[in-house]
Amino acid sequence: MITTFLDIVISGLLMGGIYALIAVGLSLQYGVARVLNISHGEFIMIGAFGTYILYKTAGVNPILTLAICGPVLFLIGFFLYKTLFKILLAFSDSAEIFEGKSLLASFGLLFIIQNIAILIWGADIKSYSFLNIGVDLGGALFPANRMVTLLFAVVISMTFYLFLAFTRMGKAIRAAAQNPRIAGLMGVNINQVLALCFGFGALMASFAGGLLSMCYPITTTMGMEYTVIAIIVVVLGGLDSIVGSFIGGFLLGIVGSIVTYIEPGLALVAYYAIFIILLLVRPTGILGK
Amino acid sequence: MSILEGKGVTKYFGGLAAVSNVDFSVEKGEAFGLIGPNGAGKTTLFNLISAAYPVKSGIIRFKDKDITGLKPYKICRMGVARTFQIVKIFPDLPVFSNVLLGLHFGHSSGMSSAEKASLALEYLDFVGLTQVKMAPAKDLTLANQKRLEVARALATGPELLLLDEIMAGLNPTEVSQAMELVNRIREKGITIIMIEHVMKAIMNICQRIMVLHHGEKIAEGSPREIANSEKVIKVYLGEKAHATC
Amino acid sequence: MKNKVFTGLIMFVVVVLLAVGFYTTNTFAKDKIVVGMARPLSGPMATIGDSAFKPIYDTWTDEVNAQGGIYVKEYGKKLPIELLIYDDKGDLGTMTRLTEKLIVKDKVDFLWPSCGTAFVFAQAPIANKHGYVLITAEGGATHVKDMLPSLPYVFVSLSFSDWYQIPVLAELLGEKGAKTAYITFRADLFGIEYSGVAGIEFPKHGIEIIGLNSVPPETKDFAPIIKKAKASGADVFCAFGYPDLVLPATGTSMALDYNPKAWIGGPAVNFGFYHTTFGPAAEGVLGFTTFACSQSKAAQTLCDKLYKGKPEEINDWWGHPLYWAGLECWKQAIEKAGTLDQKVIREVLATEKFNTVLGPTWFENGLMAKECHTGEIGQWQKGIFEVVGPTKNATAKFVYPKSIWPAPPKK
Amino acid sequence: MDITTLKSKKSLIWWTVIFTIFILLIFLPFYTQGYAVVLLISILVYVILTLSWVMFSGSTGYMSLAPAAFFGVGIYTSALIGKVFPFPITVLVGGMASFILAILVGALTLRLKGIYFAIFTFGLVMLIAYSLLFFEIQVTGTRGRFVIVMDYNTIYFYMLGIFMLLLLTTYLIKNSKYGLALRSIGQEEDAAAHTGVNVVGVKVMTFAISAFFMGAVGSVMATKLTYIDPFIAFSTTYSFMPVAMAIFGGTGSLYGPIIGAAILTYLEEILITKFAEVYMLIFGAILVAAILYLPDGLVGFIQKIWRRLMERNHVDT
Repeated sequence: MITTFLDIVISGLLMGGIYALIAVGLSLQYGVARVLNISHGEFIMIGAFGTYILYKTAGVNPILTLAICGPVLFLIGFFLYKTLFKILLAFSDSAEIFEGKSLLASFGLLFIIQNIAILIWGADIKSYSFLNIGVDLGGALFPANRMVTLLFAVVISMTFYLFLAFTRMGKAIRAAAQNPRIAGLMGVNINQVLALCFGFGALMASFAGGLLSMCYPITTTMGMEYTVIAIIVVVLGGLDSIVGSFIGGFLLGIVGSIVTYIEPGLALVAYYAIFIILLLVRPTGILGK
Repeated sequence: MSILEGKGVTKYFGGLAAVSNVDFSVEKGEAFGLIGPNGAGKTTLFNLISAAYPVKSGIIRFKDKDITGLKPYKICRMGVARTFQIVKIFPDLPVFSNVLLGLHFGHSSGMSSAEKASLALEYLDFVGLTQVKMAPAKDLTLANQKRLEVARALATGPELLLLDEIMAGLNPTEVSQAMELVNRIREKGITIIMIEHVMKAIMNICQRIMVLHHGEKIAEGSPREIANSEKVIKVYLGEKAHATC
Repeated sequence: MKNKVFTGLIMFVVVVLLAVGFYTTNTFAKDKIVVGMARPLSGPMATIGDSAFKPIYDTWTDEVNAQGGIYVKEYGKKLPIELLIYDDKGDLGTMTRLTEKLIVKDKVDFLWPSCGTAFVFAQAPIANKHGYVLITAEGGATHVKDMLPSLPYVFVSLSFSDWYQIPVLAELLGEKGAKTAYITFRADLFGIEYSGVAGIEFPKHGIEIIGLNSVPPETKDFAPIIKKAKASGADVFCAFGYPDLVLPATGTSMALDYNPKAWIGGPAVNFGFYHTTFGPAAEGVLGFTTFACSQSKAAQTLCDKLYKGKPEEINDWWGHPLYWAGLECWKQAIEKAGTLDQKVIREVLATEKFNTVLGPTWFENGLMAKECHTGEIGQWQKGIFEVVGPTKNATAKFVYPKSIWPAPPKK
Repeated sequence: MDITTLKSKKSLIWWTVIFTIFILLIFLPFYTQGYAVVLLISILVYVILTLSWVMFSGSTGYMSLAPAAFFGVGIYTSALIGKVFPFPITVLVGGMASFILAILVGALTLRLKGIYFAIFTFGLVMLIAYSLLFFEIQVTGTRGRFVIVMDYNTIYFYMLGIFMLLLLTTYLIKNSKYGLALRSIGQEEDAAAHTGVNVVGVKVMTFAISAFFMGAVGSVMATKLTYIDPFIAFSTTYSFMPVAMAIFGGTGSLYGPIIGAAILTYLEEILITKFAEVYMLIFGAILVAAILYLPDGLVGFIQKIWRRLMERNHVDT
């Protein structure tokens, strides 16, 4: 009984890693740049397709692809902010108006990106198999590709966390997150920082997409599904906390795993129920201020 | 007869006591001053009286009725109106509508809309905003916005009016206009509690003054008593300053 | 300044688009057959539509038009087919509206089907109301059988659960001595129906269902389900769902070393991408099918037409031949009727037999007759999705128990 | 001539125009045949959803993504009881069910501010859809349901009726003291509360009234869908589209959302039929461009141009 329970919890943790990875980028984009990016899932989709195409056509190891797709998406995200969201910010009277408008603008982006992707890659299912083997952990088996994903989620986020904590740019980002006005006064080029954050968000999305494509079939229309997961996780953890994304991800993963074990039909109900209850009890999330 | 009474009023933010165990009593018809250094808990006390925040412990009574735990709009309708430290007008509504709102919702009397409209104009006239009655409120100067807040508060037909730094940020001319306005409000028989940093105003207008420091009441009395209280001077000028003089 | 230019530009685009809507009217002289479709070109259904009916109607239409079209006696000449395709966004409300538009406003000559079982349910009554023949593609359900008598204009091409598939599966497994089954199904019409029919058919052949659970769409974590199934020790594992369930369930089964004697998956196993995804590891997995290339000359010709020189991913061994046959029936019905009159064509479709890729093909009470089916259950064997049931159509012997998952190829 | 008579004369013209449009709309099915009515039904659905959305969200600033929830409740009500009760009762029940749901949701959640409220309402739609799915599968053993079919003219008249009622309600609210209270809440909620406005009460009530109309229109729409399941009924499209349409049209006036919804629905119709392959691309681009360059919506933009023209005329004379 206890081993079964442990087993379930660990597989929940593994799922949590994936969820966290999906959410980390969004948390960055919302936490600092105040864009609740509904097209986040589309960036994940692009990352996934980049990985798939390179693996299928050139046999590039999906993990290596992270280093290729990541920077490309970073640039796309960076310039999107520099053009679209910067203008929106300039035209918005208040932070709340900007949040509303940027949400809707990213909704429009979702349409545009998805359509382009369908034109290029078609709408059918793509899938490949990578590291579909079990790893024996004390008698119980766990899928290797999910373990790799969790590992990378932790490594990538740790790196990013250290970057935020110790580099000049990282400090500027944190300053901007806490108070954009004052950070601006202190000589931080605020628009540059916000654009960087948005770019990093897209980079994280690309990583998530690449790692996801090892475990799940991918389609050009899958974006919204992952955006929704990201929103749930980010809200659970606290909208502006990277560590929060992990806590939210693990919470969702473990609860999902337990519920799925008991009654799979209720898994998604459980996700939304925790999400809604948490919003009511603690709207700012577990780690939110 | 006391119109507002507080017993052991306490409020914590996080672990910090913003207002701690404060007793007070305001007589009907008087002007009651509330002073203290920044962060002393003055505005918090206003927020507790008007129920913007729930009280942690203690009791607040208005006209001998316990009003702790009531919703803000109920308290307003009972006859407690307020203004805000940082003005909170309705920026996109015309000045006139700002005041009209108070007449619509602050009262339970069955006035007709024509009566309400003419009353609104009266209040605008009272604070001197007739000229700009149709302008969006956000276009007013700060002094006028503060007047508008007063007019809106008056429109709810209060017996007790809480004025939170209505003179802050005004130039000397505007300050004396504001003082004159407060005096005229008192003449209407409305009890006033005012938070103010402009000492001249407080000393001239108020009959009694209460001093808060770190959320605690450290003194209460007539303006003269307060001006001569060592405790108060110490708080305002700091201990060193006191020692040197 | 830039601001104004852009604003002007948006206004211009909007106005032009609106004008386009007003002024282009669709008037067709009778030199072609206009076929209208509301298809999910975008949205969540696009995935299914893109790999199921679309490759068929594209290839088929090109082929027919290359021959000059369909001969209609009434006009004394061959009329080419012109497709008028609208995007229903995978939204049912939009689909019904567009169907209505195709019929009422565009006055298309014929209607081809929308995508998905729910969409069939919603579209069929509309087509029937207007007296338009509708041969469905993706979608079919036991429920539709009860509706068909009241929908004389609707013909269903796809095979489905109790229309031969599950009974054949149950019989195959029963014969080999399977005793227990664990079923996980997608929480939708498809899943309910297949698991429901399995609940009736399996016990008839001595197979007890010892585990049954539904999985809502967008479920991501299959490990707990596979672990439970493994613990149950069932002989047969069924995953009645779409690729988003079947593919991760397969991957998880492999990773968790879950080796039931039979592993059967819903629409996913029958596609080429299942094989390209798992490679040799797909060996022995069961799915639903209709044909294999080696079955007949006609089948081989169709395979060449559809799949030769194209990536293996696009292969679909279940739906494709049935949709193709449906279109062939439609064409032959027009030729036999010699007119574009729907009423006459309906009569022909309902009563006559046609010669298609499946051999002699006809509709019985609106359903493609069971006797026309050239296969129901398929199994991956050495890289080919062989027909293993019913036995009379089999291209290979049913292998039971399936071999255990091989270790994936080392890279 | 003094200002008030000028004003009443202007409003008289407006009323005449509105009245004429309605007369035209009422007789439309009798002088056109076929598709126009079908398209108008779709347009009316979005117009009603958008206008209802603006009634609450436009004035209070709470961005609700719940329309799909209320719309879906209406659709499901129709599927459940449509065969048993006379249709007007079904519509009423659909509206009331949404009304009650909105009161519950509103009382629980209207203290959430900004983006949290939007996210919550979005989560609500999904929670309802998945719970209903589970319930249908485990308890009733079905996923989809057939809805009674009605002819398009009847559907059209129901829609038109709901639309008129909604327009009237919106107009009355807007010009009553509650409209003033709503706007004050949208601009400075605290001050409104301390000026005697029962902030929670007004918000919840308005939320519920707007939900009533969404539910009612849902229960009529169901008959046009003929077949529904939880995901068809609770499709998030019906949450996002009204928001986009309202922003596109402009939330400042009564006709902004109507024009926004009508134009975008019609635009979508053209795109999915004439430019099906790139429908999303163009639609997305228009959406983004509108958000960027039409900050006050289409109507705000036209008003601005109009004002500028008037000023120029003024200078000329």
